Amino acid sequence: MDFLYNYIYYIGAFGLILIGLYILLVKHNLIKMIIGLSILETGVNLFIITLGYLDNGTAPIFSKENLESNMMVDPVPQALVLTAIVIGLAVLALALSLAIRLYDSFKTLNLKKIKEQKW
Amino acid sequence: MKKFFSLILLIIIVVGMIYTIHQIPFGKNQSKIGKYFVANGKDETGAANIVTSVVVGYRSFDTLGEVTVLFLAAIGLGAILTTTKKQNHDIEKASLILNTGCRFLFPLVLLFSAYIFIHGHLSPGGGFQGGAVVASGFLLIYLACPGKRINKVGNTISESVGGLIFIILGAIGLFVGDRYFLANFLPKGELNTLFSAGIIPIIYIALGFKVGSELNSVIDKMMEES
Amino acid sequence: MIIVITLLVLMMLASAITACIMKDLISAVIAACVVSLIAAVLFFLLHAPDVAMAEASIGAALVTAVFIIAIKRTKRHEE
Amino acid sequence: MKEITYINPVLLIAVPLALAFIIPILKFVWEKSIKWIPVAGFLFDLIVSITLIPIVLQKNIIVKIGGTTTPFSINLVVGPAGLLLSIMISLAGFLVAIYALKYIQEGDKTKYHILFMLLLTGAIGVVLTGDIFNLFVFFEVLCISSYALVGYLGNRAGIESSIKYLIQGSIGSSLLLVGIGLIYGQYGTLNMADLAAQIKTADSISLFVPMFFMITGLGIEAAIFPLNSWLPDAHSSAPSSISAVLSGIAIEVGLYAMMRILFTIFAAESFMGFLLFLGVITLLIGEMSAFSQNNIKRMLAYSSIGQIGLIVFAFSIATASGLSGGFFQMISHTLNKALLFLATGFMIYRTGSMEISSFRGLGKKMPLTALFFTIGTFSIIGLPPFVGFASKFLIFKAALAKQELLFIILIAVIILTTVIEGAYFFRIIQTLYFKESDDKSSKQESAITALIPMFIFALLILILGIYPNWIMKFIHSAASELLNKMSYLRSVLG
Amino acid sequence: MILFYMMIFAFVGAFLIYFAGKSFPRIKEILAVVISFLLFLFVALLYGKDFQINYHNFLGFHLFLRINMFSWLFALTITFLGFLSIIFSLSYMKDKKNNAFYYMNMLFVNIAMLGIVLAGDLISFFIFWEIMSWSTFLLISYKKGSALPASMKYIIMSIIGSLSMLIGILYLYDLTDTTIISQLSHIIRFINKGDVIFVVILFSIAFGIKNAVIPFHNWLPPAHSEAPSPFSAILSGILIKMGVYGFLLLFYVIIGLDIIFHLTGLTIVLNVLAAITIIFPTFLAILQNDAKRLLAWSTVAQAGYIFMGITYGTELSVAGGIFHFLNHAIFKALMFLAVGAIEYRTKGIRDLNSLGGFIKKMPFTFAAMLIGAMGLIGLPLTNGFVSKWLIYKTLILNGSPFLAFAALIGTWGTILYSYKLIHNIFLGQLPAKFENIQKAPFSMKMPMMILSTIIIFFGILPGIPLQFINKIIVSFGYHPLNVSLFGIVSDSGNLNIINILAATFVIGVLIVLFFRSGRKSVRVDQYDNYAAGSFIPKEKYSYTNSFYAPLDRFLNSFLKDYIDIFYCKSAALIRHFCNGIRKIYTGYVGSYVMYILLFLAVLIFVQLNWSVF
Repeated sequence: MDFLYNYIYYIGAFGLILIGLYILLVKHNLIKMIIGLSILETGVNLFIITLGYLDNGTAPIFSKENLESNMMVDPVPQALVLTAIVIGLAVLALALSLAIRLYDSFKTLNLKKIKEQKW
Repeated sequence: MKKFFSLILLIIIVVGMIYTIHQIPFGKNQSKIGKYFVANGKDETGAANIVTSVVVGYRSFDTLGEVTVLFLAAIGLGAILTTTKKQNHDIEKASLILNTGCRFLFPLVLLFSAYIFIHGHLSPGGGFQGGAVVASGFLLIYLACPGKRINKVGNTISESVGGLIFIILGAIGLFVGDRYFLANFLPKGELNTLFSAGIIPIIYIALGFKVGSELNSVIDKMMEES
Repeated sequence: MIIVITLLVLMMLASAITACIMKDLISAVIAACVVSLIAAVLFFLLHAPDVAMAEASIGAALVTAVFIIAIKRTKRHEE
Repeated sequence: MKEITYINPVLLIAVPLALAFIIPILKFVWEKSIKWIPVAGFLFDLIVSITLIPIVLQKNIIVKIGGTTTPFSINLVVGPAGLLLSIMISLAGFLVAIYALKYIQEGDKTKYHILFMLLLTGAIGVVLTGDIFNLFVFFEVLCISSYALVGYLGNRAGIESSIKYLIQGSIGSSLLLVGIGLIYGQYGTLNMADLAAQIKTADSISLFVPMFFMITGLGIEAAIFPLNSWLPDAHSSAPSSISAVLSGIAIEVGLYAMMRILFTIFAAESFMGFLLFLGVITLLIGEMSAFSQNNIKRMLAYSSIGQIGLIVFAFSIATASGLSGGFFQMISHTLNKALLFLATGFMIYRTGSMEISSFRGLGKKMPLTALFFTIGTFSIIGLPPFVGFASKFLIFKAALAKQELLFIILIAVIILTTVIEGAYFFRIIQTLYFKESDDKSSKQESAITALIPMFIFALLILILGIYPNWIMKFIHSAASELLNKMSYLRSVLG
Repeated sequence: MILFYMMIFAFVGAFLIYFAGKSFPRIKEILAVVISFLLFLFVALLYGKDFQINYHNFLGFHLFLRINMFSWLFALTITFLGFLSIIFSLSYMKDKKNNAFYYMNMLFVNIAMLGIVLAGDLISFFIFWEIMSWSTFLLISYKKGSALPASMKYIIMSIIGSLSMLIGILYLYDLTDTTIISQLSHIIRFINKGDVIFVVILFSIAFGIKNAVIPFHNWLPPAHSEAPSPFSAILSGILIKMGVYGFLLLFYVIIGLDIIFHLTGLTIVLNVLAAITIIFPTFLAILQNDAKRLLAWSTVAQAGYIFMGITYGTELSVAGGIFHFLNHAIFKALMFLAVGAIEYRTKGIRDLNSLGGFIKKMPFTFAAMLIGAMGLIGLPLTNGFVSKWLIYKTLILNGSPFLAFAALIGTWGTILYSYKLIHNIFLGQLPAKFENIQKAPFSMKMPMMILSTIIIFFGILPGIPLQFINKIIVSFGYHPLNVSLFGIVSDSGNLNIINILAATFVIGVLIVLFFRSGRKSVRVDQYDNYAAGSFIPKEKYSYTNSFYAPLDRFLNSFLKDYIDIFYCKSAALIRHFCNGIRKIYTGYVGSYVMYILLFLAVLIFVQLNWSVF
């Protein structure tokens, strides 16, 4: 139980990173690879948030009731992840638009068949 | 074979990470800067939501970069997609229920998003989340009424002006008070009230508009193609 | 509580694997969307409501929409 | 001591950003002026950067952003090294923007100019920032705009290269982010100086793993050997003005970021020996791959890999003179490669082909362009009196000053690569001047707006080649800033 | 500062030619002649000066220009030959299109060589060396077509050489903390032998490549034969002698007599190389059918003599080497110019088998070529005789019979190929298509005339150049030779041209008398004869075809340029390998991702397992 408590989030995050990278390594459909990227990014975000967790902590927001500051979880990873999520969205959108254009030009999304640029 | 090899590689990488994780016990960790922000954030910036005070206050330069990234994505998407030749699709009409439902929901979604980014310094949420909600509202309309398009000029202007407000507010900070970029030069106000936290709500509102219109233009460009 | 979290994580990983093996890209995207959604829940459980909101609205909703638009425009099935 | 007033260096980033944000509005108001905006923006940056030189030579400028207390808010640390690169970036940006006035004819020009500006602004952000996550954000600005610009022309090659670049680049950013996360988890701070103060030197595995992650992430943009597969595709498919910037600026900025992290944060001297080999291998692979290319832009791209390898080698010597050599080589590579790509751009534009064999007789048809191209090639091979000689000279000198057998062997390898380099570059020169072309059409010189930047680059190559001493003081202080961890710490943390 | 201003003036002049040539076509030729003449004049006026100046500061190195007797002699030769070949170019280049480019590079080469000999420190030596390399490259490629691979070969060899020299310079700098030649010569004795040998090897690669010592000679024959003829003259006459200058500088000025000849094995190796360089190219020269390629191989062989002279290391041999450098510059330039004149008039034909009988059409050129060939062979009363005499004598006196024998064989071979050259071009039958050939123009004749005069002049009065050479070897630390106006006086035998003159005169008179006493020759028409009732085809009849056929057949089977073949094979191998290496960029993203993760995983794995970093 203790082990689970300590590691379950890390397991989730590393699992996502592993699966994302695995998709990127093995799959050759472009959309699939982009899905892999998105999973990878989610994993990284989860990992960073996990770093800032505090046992029995509260969200880093002061309200009328909660003015106690020393049990708040670390706000910095949250700020970082907020940024990272948006950046991830930007990259994904760009990647998908490129995928559309790629399909227009090559009529396939199989990257094994798209090898004009090599050597 | 390749899959097996890939798995071995990935497992090595993960093992490396696990070794490092041992240094970071879960749930015990409170970082130096995190402690500082939690302790002093509300006094220095006046925002009740410490994440907001970090995102728009201490680390607002990151946020500027982040907004730029989003801007870039919208622009880059446009640059890449404009060069395609337009194809004619027969537009499928959505059902009446969906249509009406969306039209009904749309103002509510916008209102909600406005709430989110106006109260960014008080409660969870802020410019990004609000902007994303705006975009999903427009997405609803796109799905429900396939012919409808956003006003490009208005969208572009709100996109640009949002970014400009951010930078100009930052630059004003160079001339007042402590003279640093993105200084919070307005009065902090009382904690947990709407008019508090100086420039943070203004920036977040500008960001809300900017992010919303950028995401809109992203969706617009993508939809234009389909 | 810990059981719930464990289940959530396992579900998340399972849907990630589903996203990996699905030949139908729309299904894969939906699975990825589920990953994001569960991640958002986990964010919330980790006391990060801001991030949870962002992940839910951006990661789960917008990204999925963009994916689906792109798949509509290209090919639905992996080859 | 009297406080000297200077222009706040944050404007180096803020002004181009603001200008980039204005451009979409300008499109509705005054469309003609758009293409001058990058010119104006980078001219501003250039002037501001140059005025900062005398101040920075005395002490680093610490710019506080979003807060006054140092490790908690973001800093820009404008030291000699950062300023040197920022000058190079704004110089290249300024000249390439002038070049693009006429060169960019297709696609959505407004978007081109925005992307171009943001690309270089991101680069300036990367070199000036003193915060590790801020570095990541600006790195993303740099990367995403380059993805978009590589695919800007919308042709098959561009789209294919762009998507490949994007996939590798995003993996790199994710790895970088993981590395940042691992570091943050252990030390609870993101400020580079603060991190450096807590990490005396990299010794335990828990430090090495984040370091490897960050090196891999940054190494992808820096195009170190096994991580550089995107480079030949991307650089050869982008519009030539962009290739000039990507080759001349982007990879060097990536390398600078990597070196900054290695030297300042981790102080990983034991790792430098490995980088030494990596640099030489990169050099070897790049030059060997370039050797039998027929596509000129691809050849230049591979040559960039080689040059980056040389810079990595120079930095990994990890002495003051080695770092000076590395910085000098960066400058020389920026000038050379930008010039070569710009000249190539118009040569391709006129002949309509990237095959080297189609450039026959261009020495007659576009004499000035060909002359500038020749100067660029001579310089990049390292022939005196051009700037490439000075930089290679410094690197050799620094390597030999170590007086170890290892360095002599590595230098022998470098000589081999230089010979290969000479072989393929001189082949182009022969094609330009000494092969008759089939068609006898008259002169078709490049546009004057393209010739001016080329001329300035060529002039700089020549002047810096003859009088390298003029910038040596600056380069020395840049090198000692990068090498000397403690002075960096003191300047930031007070 | 006069030296510095001179260099600046020359560089500015070179650029001026290029840009003036664009707008005023005529002026560039005048400018080129005037500038090269002024350079010659400047250098000549510097006679006897000995000083050095610091003209520039390059990356913390002080760059010096320096003049003394040693560099003065070389500088004078350079500017003189440069001037003559530019005059020769006036008509040679008349109908070429962008000859402004040619003249500019021609001046560049001259200035760069001037810079090399005037350099007072190794850095500026290297800089000028490189400028010389690339401008030579541009000039060799000038004639396009088959010149391109030739210049490619040249520049690649040249880069290898110059880079190894750069390493040598920097290595030396690390040991001694200086690059200034005059200081180096003092400090060098404190360095251990191993380092000195290492430096010598590095420099020898560079100088050996320029000087075409045997394992590095393969660039020379194609480059010489494909370059424009006036430039071939410079190339063969002085440019490759920059290697000689370098060797002299390294051995005698920098390292010094007392060290260099105590390095065991070094001189033996160099001498053997020199002997091979004499024999092997001589016989290759005999086999050539291209006039310029023949001369090119002959240049390699003669460079071997010079190399032999300067590496042998006695007063006589060094003096002989330097003198032979001077002589070779003169007569080889003359021969290249003569061939150039033929080439100019025949519109580019250099194939020996299709020429012949030009003695009637171009008598002046024939005379020049004859004198040049005599000098090359080393007949008495020409300058070549004296220098070869010096070298032979020292070889025999100091008990090196094998080297002397090699030199002798070289001379026999020289006779064979010189005769082949003269015979195939000027004697025999005139092919019908050259019936209307004209004499060489004046601007070609003038340099040839001057050079021929000098050959005879130095041949009769060797004392004049030997005076200068004497001063040089004294500055190297040798005892002075006892030189008189007509020869050399030494313990083991004197050389006196007066005696030889008398003997030659007597023999000449005897020969004339002998021929006068015989029957008169009868002239018949070329085609007026039969062979078994049928006409002999015209081509068969011209007996200049396959001149040394038996020798050819004998040598051809086993005398090839194996070294060149080796280089070409290894270049092809490298090319093949390079082509293979770039296949790692497969074009498939999956493999690229694999590289990235492999890199990361290997780093982590290595560190986890072995903690190497």
